[in-house]
Amino acid sequence: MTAKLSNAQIAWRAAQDIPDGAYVNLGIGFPEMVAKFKPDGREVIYHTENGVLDFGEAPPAGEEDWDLINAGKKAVTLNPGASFFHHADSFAMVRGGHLDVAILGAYEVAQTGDLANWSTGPKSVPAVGGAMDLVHGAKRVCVITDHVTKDGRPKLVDKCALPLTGVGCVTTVYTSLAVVDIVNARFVLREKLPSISLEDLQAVTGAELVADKVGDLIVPEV
Amino acid sequence: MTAKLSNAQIAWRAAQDIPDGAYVNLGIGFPEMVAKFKPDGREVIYHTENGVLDFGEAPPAGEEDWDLINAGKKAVTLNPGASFFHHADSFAMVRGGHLDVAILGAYEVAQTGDLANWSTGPKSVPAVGGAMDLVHGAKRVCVITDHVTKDGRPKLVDKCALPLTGVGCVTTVYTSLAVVDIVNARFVLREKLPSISLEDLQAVTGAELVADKVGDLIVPEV
Amino acid sequence: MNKIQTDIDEAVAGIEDGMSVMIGGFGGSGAPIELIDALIDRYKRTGSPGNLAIINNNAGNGAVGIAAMIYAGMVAKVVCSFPRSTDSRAFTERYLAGEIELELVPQGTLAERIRAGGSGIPAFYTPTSYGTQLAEGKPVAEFDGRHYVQERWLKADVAIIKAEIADAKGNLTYNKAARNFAPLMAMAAETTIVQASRIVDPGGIDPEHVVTPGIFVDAIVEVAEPAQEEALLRAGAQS
Amino acid sequence: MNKIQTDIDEAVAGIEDGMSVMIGGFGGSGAPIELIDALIDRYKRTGSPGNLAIINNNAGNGAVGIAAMIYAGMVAKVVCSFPRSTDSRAFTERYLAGEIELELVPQGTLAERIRAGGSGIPAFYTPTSYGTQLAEGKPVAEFDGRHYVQERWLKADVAIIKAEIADAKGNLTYNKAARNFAPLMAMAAETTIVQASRIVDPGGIDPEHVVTPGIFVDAIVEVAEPAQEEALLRAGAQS
Repeated sequence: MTAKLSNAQIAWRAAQDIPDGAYVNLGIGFPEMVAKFKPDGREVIYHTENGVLDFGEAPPAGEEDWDLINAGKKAVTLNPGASFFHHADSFAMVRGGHLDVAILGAYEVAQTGDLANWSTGPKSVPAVGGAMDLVHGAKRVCVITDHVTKDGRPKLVDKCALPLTGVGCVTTVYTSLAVVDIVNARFVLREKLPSISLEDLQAVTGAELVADKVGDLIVPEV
Repeated sequence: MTAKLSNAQIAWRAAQDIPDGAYVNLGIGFPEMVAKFKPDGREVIYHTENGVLDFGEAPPAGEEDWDLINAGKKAVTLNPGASFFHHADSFAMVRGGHLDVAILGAYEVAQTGDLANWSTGPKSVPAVGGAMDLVHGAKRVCVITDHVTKDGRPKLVDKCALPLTGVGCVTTVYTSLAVVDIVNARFVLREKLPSISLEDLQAVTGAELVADKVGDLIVPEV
Repeated sequence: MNKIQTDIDEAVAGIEDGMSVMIGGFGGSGAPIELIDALIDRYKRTGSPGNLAIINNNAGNGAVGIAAMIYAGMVAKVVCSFPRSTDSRAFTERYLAGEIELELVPQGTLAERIRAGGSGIPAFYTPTSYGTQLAEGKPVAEFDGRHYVQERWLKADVAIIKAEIADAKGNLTYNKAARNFAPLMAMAAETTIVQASRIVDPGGIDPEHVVTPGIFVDAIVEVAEPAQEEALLRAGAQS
Repeated sequence: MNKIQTDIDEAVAGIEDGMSVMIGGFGGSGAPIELIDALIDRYKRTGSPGNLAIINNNAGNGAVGIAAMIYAGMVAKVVCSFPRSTDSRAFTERYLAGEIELELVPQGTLAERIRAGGSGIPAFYTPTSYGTQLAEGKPVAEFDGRHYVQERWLKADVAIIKAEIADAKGNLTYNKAARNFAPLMAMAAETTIVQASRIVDPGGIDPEHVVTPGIFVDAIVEVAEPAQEEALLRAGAQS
C-alpha cells in the first residue's frame, strides 16, 4: 500500500477549505477533529444540533458543565456571541440551508453524491441521529474518510451497497489519498497525493475518476 | 321589534361562561368588550395573535407604548407572568388547540357551525387577519352577535351565503335574544329572553331551533 | 466577523427592482421605518428599487412606512393578512385601480409559511382556511378524519427588520410585541438586514436571551432612536 | 392561577399504563431525573405506570433516567433518533430480545414532528430521509423539482421536562443546552409536567426572556438541586 494521509491530515486538508465567517457543523467523532486545524485568521462559527451556536473548545477536565455539551455529548465552552435555542430552531438552521459547511464521516460515497454513513446493516441497533438532516442542510456537504475500507475495498463507489443516509447530497470528499468533488454525478478528481499514480488511485476507487485538472494533495505533518 | 340585549349585555353573558384559569382570545372590535365583564374571582389569561400572552387593560391615555399592542393595534399593559413570542409560536398556540376559548363576531352562523365573519363579498378590499386560524384553534369557539342583521334578516342561518371563515367550527352563539349551542349540526336553544316567545324567536332564526330544555336569558343592566 | 454597517443607504443597496421583500412589523410595532425610508429615498433619487413584492401582515397605514412605499410607486404586489388599517388609502386606491396585486393569506398561515421557508419545509398542512375561498386551488388532504389545506413555504430575497439590541455577529433581541414576524422573516430571506436601536459587543446579549441567532442575519445598522410608526401617525405624519 | 405542586409523586400521579410520554433531554442534559425517579418508584411499588411509549432523542445511558425505566420494565416502545450511548445496554438487551419496540426518527424530523404536534400541523414535507430506509412507506412529493418525504405530527399524553426557572403561571426558562427538546414537548403533550430548579413569583421572569409560555405547562414541582444525568453516570451511579 502506498503512503496515505493520517486522519489528522485529512482533517487538516478539509479545514483549509472552510471560508472565513462560515457557519459549520462537524459530525460526531472524526469530523470533530477538523476544528483543530482551522487556519489562523479565519473565524468559524460552529453549530451543534442540540441547540448551541458559536461554541468553543472543550473546557479543562473537571470544569465541565454537562448542560453545555455538543451533539457528541462532549462538554464545550461558549464564545462571546453564542446563543441557545431549541431543537426545532436548531434543525431549521440545518434543513433551511443556513449552514455553510457540514463535514461528516462515511462508510460509502457514490459518484451520484449518495452517502451511506449511518448503518452497516440490520444486525445492530440502528441509530441515525442528525445525519439524515445534515446532509440536506448545508450549502456544502463534505465527507472525510479513508479512501478504502479496513480490508481494502473502495469507499468511493458506483452505487452504495449500505443503507443510504441521503441521495445526491455530497459535495466534496476528502480522503487519505485524494480530494474529490462530485459534479453532475461524477467523481471529479481535484487533488491526489503526488506519490500515487492516477492508475493506482483509480484502482482503489469504485467508479471512474474524471481527471482533467488534478493538483497535488500536499499536507504538512500534523 | 321585541326588547333585546345591548352589545354590552351580550358581552356580559358570554363572559359568564369563561371558566377560571382559561386562556382566551377575544377578536378585534366588539369581542374585546367581553374582558370588561369577567366575573370577579376568576382569572383569565388573554392571548393576542401578535405575540403577547397575559396582557392587561389599556394604559391611561398618553402612557401608551405602541410596541405593546394587541391584534386590534390598541395599546395594552402586561400582567405579572406575561410573555412575548413570535408570530409562529403565537399561532402554534392557536392552531395547536391550546386556547380554551375564542370569542368572535359574525355576519352569519350556520346550524352546521360554519362561520362567515371576514368578507361581505367581492366589492371591498378583502382582509382576513387571524380569524380563519382562530376558528380552528380554541377548544370552544364562541360568537357574539345581534340575532338579526340591521335590516332584520336572520344571522343564524341554514347555510351561510357570505364567504366562509371556517367550516363546522362554532360551538356557541350568544345573541341579543338567545344563547344557542351548535350540537350535531343543529341549533340547540339553551337560553332565550323571557320576553320573547319561542315562535317569535324561531321566526327571526334561519334554521330550526331545537328547544328541549330552554332556560331564561337574564342579564343585568350593564 | 462584523456584520455592522455604518451607512444605512449602503445597507440596503443590494435591494433591486423586482425583489420580494419581507418587512417586519404588525401594524406600527416593529416597522423598520428608517430602512424603509432609505429604500424610498433611493427610489425617488434613482427610480430603483421598484416593482417590489412586499410581505408584511398589513399593507400600510397613513403615509409612512409601507404606505409611503406604495405612494412612491415602488410596490407591485403585497402579500399580507390584513390590508386594512385606520387609514389604508395608499393600498386601497392602488389595489382598486388594479395597480397592486394582493395575495391574501390568513395570519397564522402567513407566519407558518414564512417559518417553513426558513426551515426547509416546502409544504405543510393546516386546518386554517379549509372550505373557504382562500383555499381554492390548493391541495386538500384528510388526516385522522379531519380536512386540511396544503400550504407552501414563503421565502423572500430580502428581509428588513427592526431589532432592539444587536451584536456584530448578528444576534438580536426585540422590543415587546415588536418581535412579531421579524424572527421568522430573518430565517426566510436570502439576505436579512436589521436596524437595531443599540449595538453591543458579542457576549453583550446573554446567550439564553438571544431571540434571533446571528446565523440568520447578514447586515446591521444602528438606528439609535428609531421612529415608531404608530407614534408618527398619531403625530400627524404626512408623506 | 397556581400550577405549582409540592409533592412530586402527586405531580406524576396522572401518568397511566400505556401512555405515551415525552421526556426532555439530549443525552444527560435536560433529563428530568427526579420526575423519572418518581415514576419508577411508583412502578416498583404498584406495578404502574407500565407499558409506556417513551419519546426522547436517546434511549438511556447506564442505569439512570430512561435506562433505569427500561431496567425496571416500564417501557414498551421507544421513539428516538439515537439509541446508542456510552452504555446503552439497558435498551440494547431488551431491543435485541424483542421486548422493546423502536421507532427510529431522524433527529431534525423528530424535533419538527413534535413541534408540528404542538402547532396543529398534522403533516409536513422534509427532504430528510428521502430515498432511505427510514422513508419507506411514507408518501413522497415533489416541490420545485426536489423530492420530499411527508412526515406526521407527533403528540403525547404527557411530557415530563426539566426547567431552570418557573413561575406559578407556568412560564419557563432552561439551563444552556438543556433546553433542547423541552419547549417542543411542552407544546405537544396533552399534559406537561415540569421540574424546575427555582420557582419565582409571576413577573419574576422578564417577559422577553420566557422560553416556554405558561399556556403550555400544566404542573410544576420545585427540585432545587436536580441531579444531572451525565454527572451521575460519571460518579458511577448504579441502578
